[in-house]
Amino acid sequence: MSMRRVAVVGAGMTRFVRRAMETPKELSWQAAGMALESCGLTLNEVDAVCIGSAPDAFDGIHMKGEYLADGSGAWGKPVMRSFVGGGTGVFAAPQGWYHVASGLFDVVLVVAEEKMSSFYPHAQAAFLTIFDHTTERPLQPNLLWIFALEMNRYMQTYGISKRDVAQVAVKNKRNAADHPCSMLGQAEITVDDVLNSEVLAYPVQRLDVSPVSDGAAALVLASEEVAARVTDKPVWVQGVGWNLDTAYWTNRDLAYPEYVERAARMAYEMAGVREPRKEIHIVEPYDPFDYKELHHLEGLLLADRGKAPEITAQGITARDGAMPVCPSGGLLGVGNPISAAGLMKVAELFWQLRGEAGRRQVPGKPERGLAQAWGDLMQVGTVVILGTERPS
Amino acid sequence: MSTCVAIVGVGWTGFRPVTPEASYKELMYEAARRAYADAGVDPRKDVDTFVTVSEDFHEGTSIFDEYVPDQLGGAQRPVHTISGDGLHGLAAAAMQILTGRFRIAVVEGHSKASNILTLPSITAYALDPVVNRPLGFHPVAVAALEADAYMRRTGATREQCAAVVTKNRRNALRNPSSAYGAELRAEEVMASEVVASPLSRLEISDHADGAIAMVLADAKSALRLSRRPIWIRGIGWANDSPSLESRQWARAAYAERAAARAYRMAGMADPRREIQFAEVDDTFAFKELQHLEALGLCDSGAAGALTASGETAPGGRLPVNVSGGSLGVGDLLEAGGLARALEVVLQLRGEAGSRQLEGVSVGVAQSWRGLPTTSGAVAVFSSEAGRRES
Amino acid sequence: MPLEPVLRTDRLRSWQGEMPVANRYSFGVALERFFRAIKDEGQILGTPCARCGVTYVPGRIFCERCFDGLTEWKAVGPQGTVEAITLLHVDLDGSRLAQPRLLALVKLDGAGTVLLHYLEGASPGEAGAGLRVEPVFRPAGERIGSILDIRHFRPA
Amino acid sequence: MTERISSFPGTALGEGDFESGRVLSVHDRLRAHYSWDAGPAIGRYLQGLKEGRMVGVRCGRCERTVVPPRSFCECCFGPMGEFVPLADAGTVNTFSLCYVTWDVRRITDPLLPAVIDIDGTSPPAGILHLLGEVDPQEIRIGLRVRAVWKPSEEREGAITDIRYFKPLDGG
Repeated sequence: MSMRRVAVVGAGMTRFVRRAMETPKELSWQAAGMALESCGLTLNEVDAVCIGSAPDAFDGIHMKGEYLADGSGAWGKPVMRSFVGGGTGVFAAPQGWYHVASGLFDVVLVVAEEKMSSFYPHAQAAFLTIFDHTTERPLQPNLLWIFALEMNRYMQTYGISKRDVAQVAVKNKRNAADHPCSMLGQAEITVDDVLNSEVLAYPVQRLDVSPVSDGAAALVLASEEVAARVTDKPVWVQGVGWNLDTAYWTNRDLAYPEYVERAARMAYEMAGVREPRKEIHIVEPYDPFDYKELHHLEGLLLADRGKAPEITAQGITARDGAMPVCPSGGLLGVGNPISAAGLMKVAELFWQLRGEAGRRQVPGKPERGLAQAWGDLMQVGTVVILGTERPS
Repeated sequence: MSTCVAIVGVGWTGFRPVTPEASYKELMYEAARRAYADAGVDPRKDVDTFVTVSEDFHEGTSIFDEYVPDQLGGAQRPVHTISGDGLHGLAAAAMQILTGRFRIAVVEGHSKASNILTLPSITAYALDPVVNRPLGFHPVAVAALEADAYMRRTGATREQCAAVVTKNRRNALRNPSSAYGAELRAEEVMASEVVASPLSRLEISDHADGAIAMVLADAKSALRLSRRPIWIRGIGWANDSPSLESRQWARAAYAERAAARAYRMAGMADPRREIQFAEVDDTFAFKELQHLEALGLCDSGAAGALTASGETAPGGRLPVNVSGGSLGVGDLLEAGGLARALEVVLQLRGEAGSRQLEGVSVGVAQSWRGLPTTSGAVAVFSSEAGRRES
Repeated sequence: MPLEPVLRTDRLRSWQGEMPVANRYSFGVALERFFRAIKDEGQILGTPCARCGVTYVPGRIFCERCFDGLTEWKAVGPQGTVEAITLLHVDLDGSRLAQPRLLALVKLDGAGTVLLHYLEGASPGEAGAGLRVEPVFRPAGERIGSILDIRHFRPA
Repeated sequence: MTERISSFPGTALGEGDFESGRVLSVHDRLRAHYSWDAGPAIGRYLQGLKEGRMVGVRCGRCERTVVPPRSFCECCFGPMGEFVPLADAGTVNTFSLCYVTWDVRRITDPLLPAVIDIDGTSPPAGILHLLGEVDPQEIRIGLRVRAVWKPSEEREGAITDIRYFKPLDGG
């Protein structure tokens, strides 16, 4: 039985900023409206809406998906909000995919929004409540802990240095200098800048970390019939994958993200990708911290375990390298309004694969790209593979 | 693309006002274990995808998605959360199967409402922070205003709303899983303390704890796994405006739209003739009336009289909330829609015990996400596969 | 040697805690303009959508029905008509209010939507849909840009 | 598409815009209190902590002992209810020196969070806790540590009944 093909036909996003004037609804409308306009569709033609948004604590609204519904174009329409922590933004695309591929809908608007600045005084404090309320929260943990603990384990296991890791921050913040929505693009940043930045939680330093941000991003997904009508450059959803590991994160080996590998294998199988290192031309892995890009390249089977720093040092992951990684500038450079940042990565693939990425365009006409996000308690992998070739 | 989806296993805990002996994890584990045993599947091998429904502030945990996989058998498998009602989760699972990429899916919803000490304050945090929240009112006022608008438009009476309460609390006496079965008189309901006029205390569902899990399968797997698969013939969901300012106050527009979608998918031209019984949201007594009308199961404004005449009682022409509904079973937060669906499945399987309806083959379940939302879902179930074009 | 499980009610435990969530909300593009007008001019502004024929109050930057951007602002009210009403007896903590309060949905003249607010000066028995009402603003110097700059509505 | 768009929406504000009142804003605080039922597994864990010992749980089918305890085995999905005492010693699996508190205050003496694999678990299963009585520069992965308990009269059946873990003699 052949599956219903699903294409991305439009994308939009807001600037990512530290504090947005706009309400969460207004940000959503701006991104969603742009996505529709980009493919010449009207709200009337949208059959259903998928919302991705991370914890309610940030925007400060209980049942945030309901609140966001009108700004996301869901007035009178079927709407669902999916939620897998930091993995949400990329997952929104597979969620939209299954809406269309099920045959129930032809045009689905996918909207991801986050307004972290609404958490006052500082969004980081919201992360206390992601830990187990009885066995962990009394220790007053913060988000830096889990990143620092994972990064340390990863570096120690494979003998990776801080300098190796800092290259990623430099690459992405430089790439982001070419992104019109970026809040942290820095064309001149150096590895020493990263290594000399404030130590927050050894081994994590300030420039290893993506910033708290506000913003929204949106995609329009369509059935093959609609795609043929509205665009001559559809970008196809070739593969989707997601995987959730155990909640008992202290019982896992943090050196390797097995859940990312499982999610990637699910997506590769669907996309018919047998040799990902040859067949994936452009990668947007999740990079809220610089080491995460390395960790995820390994989990995605795009680098050997412990070897992602090497291919980074060799320039393979540079925008003009053999396998460009985070040509958008990633979360480290563009900003990290959690779910919006994830969906921004999928939008970047869309623009790159259509040759519309402007100054960020990677050379050589890429035909297939992969976006990935990660979240929960270092626990979930979400993957989408887009390509210019129509799936068989 | 697969053409049909069936429910092949259901599992649930009893629904109780409090459950001090178990954490949410044990509740979920119990429901899941029972569902897998019912379906004859091993979650570690046979299930392709898992869906849970939850809201962070109901759990007291940000990114509650983190804490769901282990007790469902879903660790290192595709699992995702929908911040919605159980019927939204059911739809998400069904859509995945309809893609043809998944054969067996699991959906889970639960309530640990007894663990939430400040629910009204939390519900109020769903209101617009600039336009509404500074007024500082208890969110039950939103339901009361809606009841006032609905009753004015339709002429539904307080007596008719009280009849919903007495019926559902009585029905719950025959449901061993329910928390609030009771024989009440309509006068008692109307004489109970006014919370926000026209709503009195006994017209408002009390919360209960519990968990529900369901196993869904594509047609081929369903026929292999189950002697009595229950088919999802149609499913729809929709929102009206979330804003208090621009929503429709006198009618449940979300339920009308969701029902239209579900009926269209089911190929139902005349739901009133084809649907034999209904499980609808009755978080507030008037909601049952409003929802029956939105589902097109009676004329607009006729649900009150229909109820008062006994036609929606178990022996009537259109039995409604034979389970006891939220008023009788307990308000289960995100699991509410699954509780409605559970009763439809049990009735269609002929496993509803002393409340079993005679000769039923088609039923409908409907949910509302509760205050202050305008979000709802509708699912039509049948014990016969039927056909589904498109 | 295995330990005794917890199978006695005197050993059951629950763990108490809270979600420490504090927020600061910017009003956004539309509500900034809306509440400035109340604060500075004592005016209630709406935004009509020409396509859908709905005037949103408070004004918005987009129409939820057609997604058009809304840029025209116009004054509505100040008088309006009650569409629904409730006498609320409970406070957010579940306690009974010492003095129950009337809350009403008010459709201001010229508006396509309603505003939820308190109603004072009407007896619960008489107040209901159809009642003509008007806003009672705080004195200009006390207004801060808030829905509470309208103290309440009262019979017109 | 991005090449065709010259300006993107989204208006950046500075903290000063709020403080000066140039833009309107409103504060609110969620009142969300809970009493989370512990259930049999975490209930047994808390009881053990009150008694001054670590408690794990064993899955006979998978021949696996883990901590914190749970009522189900996430590997085989069988029930787990065989609670076993564990040593209050273990090995640092990973650690950090954290100069920021949970509510984002800077501190000069770092907090020392660590994942500590508890002796007697299989495969190594750890818990999140803090290290203490140690020079931060001396901490390394593989360090052997032991729990430092509050006096029994101060223990309430909480993870904080262990003050922290400190290096075993000889580390």
